[in-house]
Amino acid sequence: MDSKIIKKDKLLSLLERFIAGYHVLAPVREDGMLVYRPVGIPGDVELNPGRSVLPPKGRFFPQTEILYSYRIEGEKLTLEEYVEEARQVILFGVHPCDLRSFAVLDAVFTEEPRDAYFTARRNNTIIVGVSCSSVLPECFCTAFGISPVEGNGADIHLTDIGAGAYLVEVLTPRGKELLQKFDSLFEDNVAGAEEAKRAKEASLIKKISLSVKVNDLHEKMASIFENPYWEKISRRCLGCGVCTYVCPTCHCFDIMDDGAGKAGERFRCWDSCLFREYTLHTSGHNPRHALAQRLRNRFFHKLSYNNQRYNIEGCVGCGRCVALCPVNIDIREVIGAVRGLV
Amino acid sequence: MSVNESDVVTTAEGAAWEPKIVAFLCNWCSYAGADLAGVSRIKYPANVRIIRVPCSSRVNPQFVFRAFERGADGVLVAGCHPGDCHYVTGNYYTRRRLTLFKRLLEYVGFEPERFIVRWVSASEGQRFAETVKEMVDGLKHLGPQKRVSRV
Amino acid sequence: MKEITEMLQQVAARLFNEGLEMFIGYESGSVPAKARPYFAAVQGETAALVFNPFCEHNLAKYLVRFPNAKTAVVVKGCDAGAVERLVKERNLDRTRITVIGVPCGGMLARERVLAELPQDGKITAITDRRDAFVFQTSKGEHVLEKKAFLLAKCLICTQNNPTGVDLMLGKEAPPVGETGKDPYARVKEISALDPPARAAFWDRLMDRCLRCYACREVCPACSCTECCFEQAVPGWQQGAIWLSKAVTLPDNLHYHVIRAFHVAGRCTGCGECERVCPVRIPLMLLNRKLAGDIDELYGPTPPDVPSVLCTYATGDRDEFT
Amino acid sequence: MKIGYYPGCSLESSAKEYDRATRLVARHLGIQLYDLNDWNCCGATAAHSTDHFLAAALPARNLMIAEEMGLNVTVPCAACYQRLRLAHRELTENEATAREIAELLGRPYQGKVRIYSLLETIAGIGLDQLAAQVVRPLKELKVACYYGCLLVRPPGTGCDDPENPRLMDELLLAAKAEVLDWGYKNECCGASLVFSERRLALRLIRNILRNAVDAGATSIACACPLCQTNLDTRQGQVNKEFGTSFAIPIFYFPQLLGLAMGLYPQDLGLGKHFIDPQRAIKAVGG
Amino acid sequence: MPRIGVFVCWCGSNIGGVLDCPAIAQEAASFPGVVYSTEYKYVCSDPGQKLIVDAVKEHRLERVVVASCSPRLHEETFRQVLRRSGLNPYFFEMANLREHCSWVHPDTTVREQAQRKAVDLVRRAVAKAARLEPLFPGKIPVVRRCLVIGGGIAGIQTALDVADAGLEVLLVEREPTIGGNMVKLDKTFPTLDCSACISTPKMVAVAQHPNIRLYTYAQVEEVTGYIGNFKARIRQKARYVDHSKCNGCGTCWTRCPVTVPDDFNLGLGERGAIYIPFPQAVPNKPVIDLEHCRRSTRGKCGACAKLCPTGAIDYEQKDEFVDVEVGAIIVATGYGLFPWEKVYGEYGYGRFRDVITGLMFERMVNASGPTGGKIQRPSSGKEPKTVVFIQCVGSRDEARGKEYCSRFCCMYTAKHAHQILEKIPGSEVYVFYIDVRTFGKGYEEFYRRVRDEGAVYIRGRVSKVYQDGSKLIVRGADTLLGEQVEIAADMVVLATGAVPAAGAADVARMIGIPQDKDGFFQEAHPKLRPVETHTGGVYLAGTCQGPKDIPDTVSQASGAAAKVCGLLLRDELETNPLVSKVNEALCTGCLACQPVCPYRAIQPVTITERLPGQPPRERVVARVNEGLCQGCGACTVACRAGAIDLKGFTNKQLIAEVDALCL
Repeated sequence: MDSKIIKKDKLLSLLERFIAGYHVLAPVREDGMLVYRPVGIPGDVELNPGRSVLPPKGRFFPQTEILYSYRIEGEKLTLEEYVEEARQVILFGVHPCDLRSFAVLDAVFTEEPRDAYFTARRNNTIIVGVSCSSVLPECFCTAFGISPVEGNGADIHLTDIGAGAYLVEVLTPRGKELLQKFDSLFEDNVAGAEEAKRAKEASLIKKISLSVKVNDLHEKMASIFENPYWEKISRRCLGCGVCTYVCPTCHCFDIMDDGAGKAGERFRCWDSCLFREYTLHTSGHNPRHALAQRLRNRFFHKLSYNNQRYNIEGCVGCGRCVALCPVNIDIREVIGAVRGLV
Repeated sequence: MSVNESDVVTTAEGAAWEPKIVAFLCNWCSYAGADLAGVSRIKYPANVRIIRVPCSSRVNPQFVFRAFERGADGVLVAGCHPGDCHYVTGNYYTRRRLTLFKRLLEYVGFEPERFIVRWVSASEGQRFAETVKEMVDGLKHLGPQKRVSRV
Repeated sequence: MKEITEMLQQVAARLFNEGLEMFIGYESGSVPAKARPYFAAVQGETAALVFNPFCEHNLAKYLVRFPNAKTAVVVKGCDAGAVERLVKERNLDRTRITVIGVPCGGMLARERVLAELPQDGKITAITDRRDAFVFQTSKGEHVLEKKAFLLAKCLICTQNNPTGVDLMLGKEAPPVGETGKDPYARVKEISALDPPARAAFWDRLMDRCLRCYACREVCPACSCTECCFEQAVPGWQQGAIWLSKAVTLPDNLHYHVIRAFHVAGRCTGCGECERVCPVRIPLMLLNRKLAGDIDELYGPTPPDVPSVLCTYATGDRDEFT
Repeated sequence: MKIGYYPGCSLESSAKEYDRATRLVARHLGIQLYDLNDWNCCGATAAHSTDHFLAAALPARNLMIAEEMGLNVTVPCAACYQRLRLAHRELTENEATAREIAELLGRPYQGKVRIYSLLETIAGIGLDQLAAQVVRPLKELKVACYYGCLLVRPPGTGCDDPENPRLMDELLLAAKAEVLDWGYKNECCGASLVFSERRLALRLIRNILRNAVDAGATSIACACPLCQTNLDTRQGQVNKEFGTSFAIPIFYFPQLLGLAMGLYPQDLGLGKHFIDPQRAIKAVGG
Repeated sequence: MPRIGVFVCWCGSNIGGVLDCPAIAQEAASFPGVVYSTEYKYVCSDPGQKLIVDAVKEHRLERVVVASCSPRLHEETFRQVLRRSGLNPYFFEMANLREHCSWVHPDTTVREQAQRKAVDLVRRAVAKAARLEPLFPGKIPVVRRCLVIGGGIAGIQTALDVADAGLEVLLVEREPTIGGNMVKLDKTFPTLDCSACISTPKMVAVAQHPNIRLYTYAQVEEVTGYIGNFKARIRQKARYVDHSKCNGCGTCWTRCPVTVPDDFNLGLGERGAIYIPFPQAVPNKPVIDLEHCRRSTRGKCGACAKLCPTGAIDYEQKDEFVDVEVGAIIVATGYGLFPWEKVYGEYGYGRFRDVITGLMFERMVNASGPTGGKIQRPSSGKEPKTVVFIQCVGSRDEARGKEYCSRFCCMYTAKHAHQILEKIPGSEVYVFYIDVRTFGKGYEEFYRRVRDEGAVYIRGRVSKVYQDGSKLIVRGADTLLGEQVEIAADMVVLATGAVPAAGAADVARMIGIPQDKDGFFQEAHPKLRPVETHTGGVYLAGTCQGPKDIPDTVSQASGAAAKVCGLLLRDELETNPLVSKVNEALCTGCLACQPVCPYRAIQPVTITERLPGQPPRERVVARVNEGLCQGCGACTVACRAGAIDLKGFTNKQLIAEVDALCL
C-alpha cells in the first residue's frame, strides 16, 4: 500500500497524538530491560527498541485473565463474562519476529473454535511494527524466513532509514485509516528510502551469525523421539518456566476457579509444559514425569507439532529463550543436534 | 490514638469503614483469655474474628498472608506467654518465626500495625480486649488494607 | 584459568578410572562469554570441562538428581555451603559424592564484559591477575578490572575459597570482595524508607514477576520434593490451596515473601535466585534481610540444628510483649 | 604492657607515697603507665552524693580521654576506681545519660575503655612473674590485707569477690608475706565520716584495727588513700577514745611489693607514715 | 460437599438478647453445604440435644455446627451428641457467639456490627465443618506396671499406694538405701514425732511388699515410649556385694579398716569403705565404696571378703542393666540443699566449721547420729551456748539465691530452736528472719511456743559472719528496731533453701518433662493438675515438683498413686486423634520437624519409594508416633512442604476458615 516518510521529531508528535486518542502500549526501558507498558509520555518510548524481555503477546493473551465471575443469590446464579469491550489499543514497536508470532497465536486462538477473549483483544488492537536496528547474538529469525525489516502482520511498519527519518509503510486499511488523521506529520516517500531499507536488511542479515535450517525438521523429528539426547540435554535444565514464558508463541494456559462463599471467578493463566504439574493427573499419574520428557515436548512442539497442526512454524527465532535460559539451553544447538541425529 | 473526623473512611455504601481483623488464638491461653473477656463482660470493638488453633506454633505465616490477600485489614496472633506454653515450648518457636516474619512483612512495606503478635494468658481477658482496641485504633488510622487484597 | 581447567579434566579422568559415574562441572556456552553446567558420564566426555569467570552457576543442586550414582561436583566458595546444606537435610548421601573445590577469582558480569570486548573478537584465553582478568581475544589483549566488571555478589564475597571439599584444585585464591563493603547496605536503605515507599519499591518489582519459578528451581535450599506452591487441590476445595496460580501482585508477593521465609536461616547466599530471574528482581534483598535479622537476633545456629527456626532460646528477643 | 594511668587527686597530695610506690613498682614490673592527659577529679564524695548527672559526667570525661588515647586505664584509688566503673556502666547502659553527656562534653563515649584497679593490673602480669621479682621475701611480715568497701562493691562493679576478696592476699603471698585470714577485709573505715560523725568513725576504725591485731597482724596493707589515712592517722585518737594501744603500721600494698622487690624504702615513701613502719620494715630485712 | 446442619443457640437471653438468632440461622442456611439451619433456646439442653439427633436423621446431616458458647465449655458435650446420632464425633464444629460476641458487644450502638460478626463466625464454622474428616481415637493396650523414680518418702508412699491397689511397682533409688531426706531428720514438726520411727516401717513395708520390686543403688538411664507403654532401662550399679548371698550380719562394715567422711551424716561422722548408710537402711545390706576401698586404692586388703561368712563379697561385680516395660511413671526425685557455700560470702563461704546447715543439725541432734544426739560445735566438740539461726539462705533472695520460699525452713528452724533451748540449759537462741511463715496445721501454735520458750526472733538479714577468736560474730540488722545487731555466737545454723535434687535436669531430659525456671518439674496445671505433667502417663510426687513439707509430700504421693491406678486399671487407652500425620510422599526427610516436637513424637524411618522411571529408592521420612503426639502443630509450620498436617486443624481447614472470615 502506501509508504511515507516521517522525521524523528514528528514521530514523537505522532506518538503524542496516539497517546491522546488511544491506549498505547509501547516498549520502555525499566531497570535496564525493555518491557511493553502503557505509556503516557512519548519520550519514554524506545523508538529503536531491541528485544523486549517479554514478548508483546501479553496484549492478546495476558498472563492472568479473568474469564468470568459468578455470584449466587438464593437460587439465582449470575455470571459475568469479561470479554474486552471494543476499545482502541495501539501496540507500538513490534519487531518482525514478534509480528510473526501473532500469526502463530492466531492459528491457535482465532480458528474455530474461536477464543472470544483473545479475538476481542486482537480486534481491538492496531499494531505498529518496527524494523530491527541491531542484531543480538541470539537472533535467528531468518531461519524461519523472517526479514528483520519486513512488517508482515503489522498495520503500520516503521523502518529507521537513517538521518533522522523513518520509512512508514501502511500495510492494512486499518493502518491507513489511523494515519489519515495525522496526515500533516508525514512527508512523501523520497527516492532511496526503499534502497536504504534493503541495505539495512542486508547488513542485519549478515550479522545473524548462526543460520539453521528448519523447514524440513518437523518431518524428521518423529524418528528421534526416543533418542537419549533428550535425557542428556535435560540434565542441566532447571525445569523452570522461563523459556515458555518469554516465548512469543507459547500459548498454554490453565483454568482455575477462585471462589469463597457465594461468589468467585474463573480465570486462566499461562502454564508451562516444563512444570511437573502441567501433565499431572488427578490420580497422581504423570505421563511426563521426567524432566527429559517435558523438555523434549517443548522442542517437539516448537519444531514439529506446531507445524503439523497449524502449518506454521512454532518458533520465530526471536532468541529470547536462548538469552534468558539460566543454563544456556540453546534451541539453535538443539536444531543442529537434531539434524545430526536423524 | 484517636481518629480525626477527617480520617474516617467510608465504604461505598456510605457507612463508616470498619477494619476487619483476623485473630489466631491458641486454645489454652489466648482463646481462653478471650473467653474470659466474655465471661467478665469486658467490651471491645466487634472488628475481630477469631480462629482457634491448638497452639500459636500452629500458625503458619502463610495463613497470615492469606488473610491479607482475602482482605483482612489486620491480623493478630496470640499465644501463651513464653515459658507458659501448654505444649511446653511451642510459643518459643512462634516467637522466632513470627519475629522474623513480622520484620519481613514490614520490610516489604506492610505497616507495623497490620500484623500484631501478643502474649495473652487465660487470665488476661482485659489484655485481650485492650489488644483488640489498640489494633482497631491503629488500623482505623491507617485505613483499609488494599495492597495485597484480592477482593 | 587454563591451569584449573586442565586440572579439572585430569581429576575427572582419574575419578572415572576409580569408578565415578557422573561428573558435574562446566563447559563453554553457545554464545560468547558464557559457561553452562556440564555433565560428563563417561571418561571420554571430560575434555569439554572448563573453568572460567563465567562459571557462575551453583551446581550443587544437580547432585540431588543422581541419588544412586557416584558423583563428583565442582564447587566455588559460594557453592560449597549448598552441598553442606543439602547433605544436612538428607537430600544427599555425602559418601557417594566427591566435592571438588576450585579457587574463585570472582565471576564477571557478562553484559558488561561483552560491551567492553570488541564485537567480533573471539576470546582465546583468560588469565586471573588478582585485580583484573586479562582477556586474550583475536583482536588483542583486554584488561578488565575486577572492581568494574565483577558481579555485585562477588564484590561482597567473603568466601571465595570453598570449605569442606574432598579435593581442592590450584592455589588458594586471594580475597575478591572489597573490604569494608557492608553486605546489608541496600537492605538498610530500604528499611529506612517509610512503609508506603517501601511498599512502592517492592510492588514495582513484584508486579513483574512471571512466576516462572526459576528462582525456586535453582535454589539449593528449595529442596522440597514438591513445593507447597505446586500442590494442586482438585474439585470444590480448589480455593483451599496455599497460593493461587494467578499471577497478580498479591500472589507474587506472597510467593516471594514465603519463599524467603522458607529458606530463612537455610539460604547459603549463593545468589542463584537473583541470577536466574529473567525480569531482574533483586531477590537477594529479601534473603539478605532475613540473614541480617537472624544474625542480629539469634547469632549463629548450632551445627546440629536443622535451621534457626528449629530451635530457640528462652532468652530470645521478645518484640511481642 | 601499656596502660593508661589515672592517679586521682589524693595521689597528688595526701597519698603521694602511694603514687610514688605505684610508679616504681610498675616500672619494675614492666608495666608502662601513661598518665591520662589533662585528667580531672572523678567526683568522688562531693559530686556523687549531690548530683547524679555530674557524678557520671566528671569521670566520663576521663574515660573519653582514655578512649581517645586508645588505652585502658588503671586506677590506684578505690574511690576513683568505683566512680569510673560506675560511670562506664551508666554511659553504656543508659542511652539518655550517654547522649546528654556526649552533648555536654562535645564527644561521645564508645565504651571501649576497660577500667582496672591497680590490684588487677599488677596481678595481670602473673603471680609467677611477680614472685620471680621477689628478692626480699616478706617472710616475717604478718599482714592483714584490707580492701575497704569501695574496691569490691557494688557486686558486679568491684574488682573482686565483694565478700571475700583475694587479690591483694594473692599478691602479697607471691611476695612471700604471711597473709592472715581475718574478718574485716571489706568493712568500712568510716571514710569522711571522721569529720562529721567522729565517734562512729573511730569505732569503725577501732574494730578494724582490733580484728587485725587479734588475728595476729603486725601490719595492714591497703589499696585506698582514704582507708590508709583513716587507719594510720587516727590510731592515736582511737587509743585515746577507747583506751587501746594500737601501733600497727598501715602500708599501701605497692609499698610492700616494692620492698619485696628490693626497692629502697625511702623511694617507696615509707617515711611518710604516722605509725612508724620501721620495725616492720626491719623485720623483713629492708 | 457434605451435608451440613447449623444449630444457632439463644442461650436464653445470653445470646438471644443481643443477637438476632433467627436471622443468623436464616443466613447460615445459604452457606455452601448447609442443608438445614435452625435456632433454639438452649441447644445444650436435653431437648436441644434431641433436636440435633433428630435433625441428623431427618436431613441426613453429615456435619454439625452449633453456634453457641465457647468450645472450651461444650465441645465435648456435642461430640457425644454426634456419637449418639451415629456420626463421627469429630464431624462437629462450634461457633462461639456468646463469649466472643454477645457478651462483649452488648451495646445497641454496635448491634449491627455484632450481628455481622456473628454471621462471620458461623460462616467460619461451616467452612471448617465442610472440610472435617472422620477421626478415630486409637486404642493402645496398657502395661499394668508403674515405675517410681526416687525412694524418698514421696516415692515410698506412692509405691505402697499403687502396689496396694494390686499393680506392680518398680521403685528405683540411686542411693544404697531408700528413705531419702526424711529418714535423716530427727523429729518432725510440729508434733515432734521421731522421723525415723515413722518412716522406717514404711521402708520395710516397701521391701516386703509382694508387688514392689526395689532397685537401690540404681538409676534409670533411658526412657522411651509413651503413656501406657513406656520402656525404661535401669542401671544397677555394682555394689561389689552379692545381695542374694549377703545376710546383713554386719561383720564386714564393723571391721573395715578404712574411715571416710559419712555422706549420710553430711560429713559429721565417719563410715567404712564397705558400709550401710545407717543402721535401719533398707535393704540392710552393704555396698563397697570402691573409690576408698583399700583393696582398690592400695591393691591389698580384702578384709571384708575374708570375714564374710557367706562369701558375698565380689570385687569383680559389674554394673548391670535391666530393661523394663511400664505403663506409667511417677517421678519423685526430691530435693537437695541450696549450695550456700558457693554464694554466701558473708557467711564465710563454708570456711567456718561452726556454721552448719539445718540438715547437719538434724543429724547432730539425732540420737542415732554421729554425736549420739549431743549438740556440739563441730570445731571443738563443745556444747554451744549461743546459737544463731539464719533463715532464707538461698530462698527468697532474687539477687543471689532463689526467688521462691522453700516453705519448710521456718518450721524446722523453730523446731531446732526448741531443741536447743530444751537440751542446753541456759542457752540463747537468736533467729534472723524475713517473715515467719507457718501455714500448716498446728504450725503457728508451735512457733509461738518456741518464742515463749525464749527464742529471740530478729527480723532482718545477716550481713556478715566472721570468726573472732573462738566466737562467730554475727552482724545483722534488726529492721523492726532499725538497729545493727551483733551477736557473738558459738554456732550458726543456716536454713538453707531447697533446690531440685542433683541430676533433676537429666531426669527431665530423659523423660521429656519440662522444668520450671528453678529446675523443679513443671506440673500440668498449678491449681487443677498438680500431680500430672504435660507428658501423658508421667506424674509427679513430692519436692521434685516444688518445696513442700512431709504431709504435703505424702498427700501428693497418694494423689499421684490414685492417678496411676486410674490409668493402669483400664484395659486399653484411647489416644487423642487430633495428632499430626506425615504425608510421606511429600516429606523430604529434612527432619526440620523433629527438634520442634516437645514430645519427641517424630522419628525418622526409612521407606522404599518407587517413582516412575526410577529404580526403587530407600529414603528417610519423618513419622509421627501418635501415642506421643499431643497435637500442638508446631511441626506443621516447620514443614515447608506442608507434608505434616494436624488432624482436626488441617491446613485446608484453617485456610478455609480464613477465607470464610474475610468474606
